[in-house]
Amino acid sequence: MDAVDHFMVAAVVLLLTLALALFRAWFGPRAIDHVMAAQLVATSGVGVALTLGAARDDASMLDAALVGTVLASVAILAFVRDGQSDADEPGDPKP
Amino acid sequence: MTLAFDLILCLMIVGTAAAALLTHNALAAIVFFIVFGNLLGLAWLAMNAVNVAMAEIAIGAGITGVLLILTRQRLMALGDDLVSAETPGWLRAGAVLACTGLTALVGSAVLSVAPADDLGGPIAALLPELGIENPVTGVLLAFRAYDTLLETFVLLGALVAVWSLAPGNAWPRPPASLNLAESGGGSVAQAFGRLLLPLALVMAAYLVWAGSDFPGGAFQAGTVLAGGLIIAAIGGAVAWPRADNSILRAVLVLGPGVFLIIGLAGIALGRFLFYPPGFAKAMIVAIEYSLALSIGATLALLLAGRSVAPDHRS
Amino acid sequence: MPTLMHLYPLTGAALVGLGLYGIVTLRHPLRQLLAVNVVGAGIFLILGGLGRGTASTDPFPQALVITGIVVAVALTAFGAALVVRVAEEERARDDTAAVEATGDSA
Amino acid sequence: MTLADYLVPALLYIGVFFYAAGSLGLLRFQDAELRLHALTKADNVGLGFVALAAALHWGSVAVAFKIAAVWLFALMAAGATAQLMARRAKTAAERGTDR
Repeated sequence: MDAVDHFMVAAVVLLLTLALALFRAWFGPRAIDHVMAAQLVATSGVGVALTLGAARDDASMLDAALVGTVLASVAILAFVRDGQSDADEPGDPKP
Repeated sequence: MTLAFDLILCLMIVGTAAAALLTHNALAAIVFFIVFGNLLGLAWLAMNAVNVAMAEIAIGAGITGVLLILTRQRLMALGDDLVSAETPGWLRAGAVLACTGLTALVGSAVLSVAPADDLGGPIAALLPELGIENPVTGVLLAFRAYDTLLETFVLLGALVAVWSLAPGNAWPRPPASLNLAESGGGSVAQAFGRLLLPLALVMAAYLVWAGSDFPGGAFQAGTVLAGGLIIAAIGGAVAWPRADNSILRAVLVLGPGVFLIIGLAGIALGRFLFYPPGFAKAMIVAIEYSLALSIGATLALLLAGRSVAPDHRS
Repeated sequence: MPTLMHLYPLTGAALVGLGLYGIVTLRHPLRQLLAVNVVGAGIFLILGGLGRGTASTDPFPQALVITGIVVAVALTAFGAALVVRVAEEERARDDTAAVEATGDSA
Repeated sequence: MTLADYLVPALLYIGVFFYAAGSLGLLRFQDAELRLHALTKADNVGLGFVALAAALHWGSVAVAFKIAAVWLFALMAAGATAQLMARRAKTAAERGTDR
């Protein structure tokens, strides 16, 4: 296996770890849990973009990773901004 | 390994789309939609379409996701619990049948076409005339500039349409503030906003410049700018202007205006949107910088929403 | 003759079907807006995926897809603003009805 | 085989390991604060190792700077958003609308 293959293996494993986080995105249980899953997907997505870029020798994929990081943080800030008036999902279980 | 990657990615794309549509929890639906957008971005990367990947990650996942999150907050403040009422079983069964049939139909239509990169060669052959190397920018700003010009007007039109929803006693006051500090706390958000806005400006300027020869361009750059503006607004570093602010309006029409004027000037030299030989790159870059600025402001204001009355509960 | 090159456009076809199912079965307008975006993403994937060569993707559909993504976000933003406006009107109507019924604000 | 030929895959898989740890943490830890800690720390360490592997593989100084920018920016964003998410979780819990 040369380095390119290693990067593709890493990309596949990163995709699979990303899939694990989707359970948290589905089940919650708290509002913040859904959002944390989105953050994890964004960080893993940056990792996949880096590995794909390295495998394809395409440095412009790094720009896509950078853009993804910026926009992911915008989504998190938009979620947390309404700290006082925003109730969590009414349907959320309260253990 | 590339095949395994593509297969897993496609399965996950369909799975997250299904989850976004099937979950009963609105926030989970929005999160799955954002994840779906990010995975689509990775799919475009896998297809070596980095221009589209950037646009999808920035606009499809990023801006649309932020829009949905903010809309959810606005609806919940109005007492909407965002529960999607159950549809009757017969309707769901019928929809499953109809949509499976439609998928099969579209799928067979897809299979009847052999994927091919037919226009890649002819477009690459024309690029030296423009002096740029990114073929997608070439198509957007030169070969199909008409489409792009109209698209910028669509974006501006959407903002006008959103603004026109303001009640009479609200217009032309600014949109509701996004400032986190107004709902308690916020020094971290403030510091982050102050740090990010200049970084976003640099990144946007870089993306436009790189967009001539590498993936990037005005739309991706404008989106990063809008993201920086939203973070700065949440951190309290930027306050929304009134809708009748003349500087704001100048910024909003700058991009489409410069594009239109250069296009009309082309008529004098031959035809609409004709770039004089040797000046094509300079004009494309001028259009793209002004477009990026206008797109950034327009997207940020689309997310901010319309004017609100003074007694508005945010 | 199906090939592996058809993988992404076929995924797009599945998304079109899924999204339409969502439009039909989801009742909340915000969720319907989300479903419309899924259909759009599916169409983009078909458009771009069928322009895929061995090493690169046709720049022409790429440019069309970027245009489409921007138009989609513009329409989604307008749709979301409409949904909020309708909710405001309903809230105002409910408040007035409650005041009339009980003489008390709800 | 040079040293880099061993170093690149090694760094890469260490990074992937940290990513996997982060995902497992998000999945298995019992409350939101613990999950937040797994997510924001482990994943960014993972990204750092993957970034290092990619930079070594490319072997170009310009690209290495770009990769460093990606990682530094991710760290900065993670630091700020983790703080804000934790605070949001805390106020939501105190208000009793959540959990």
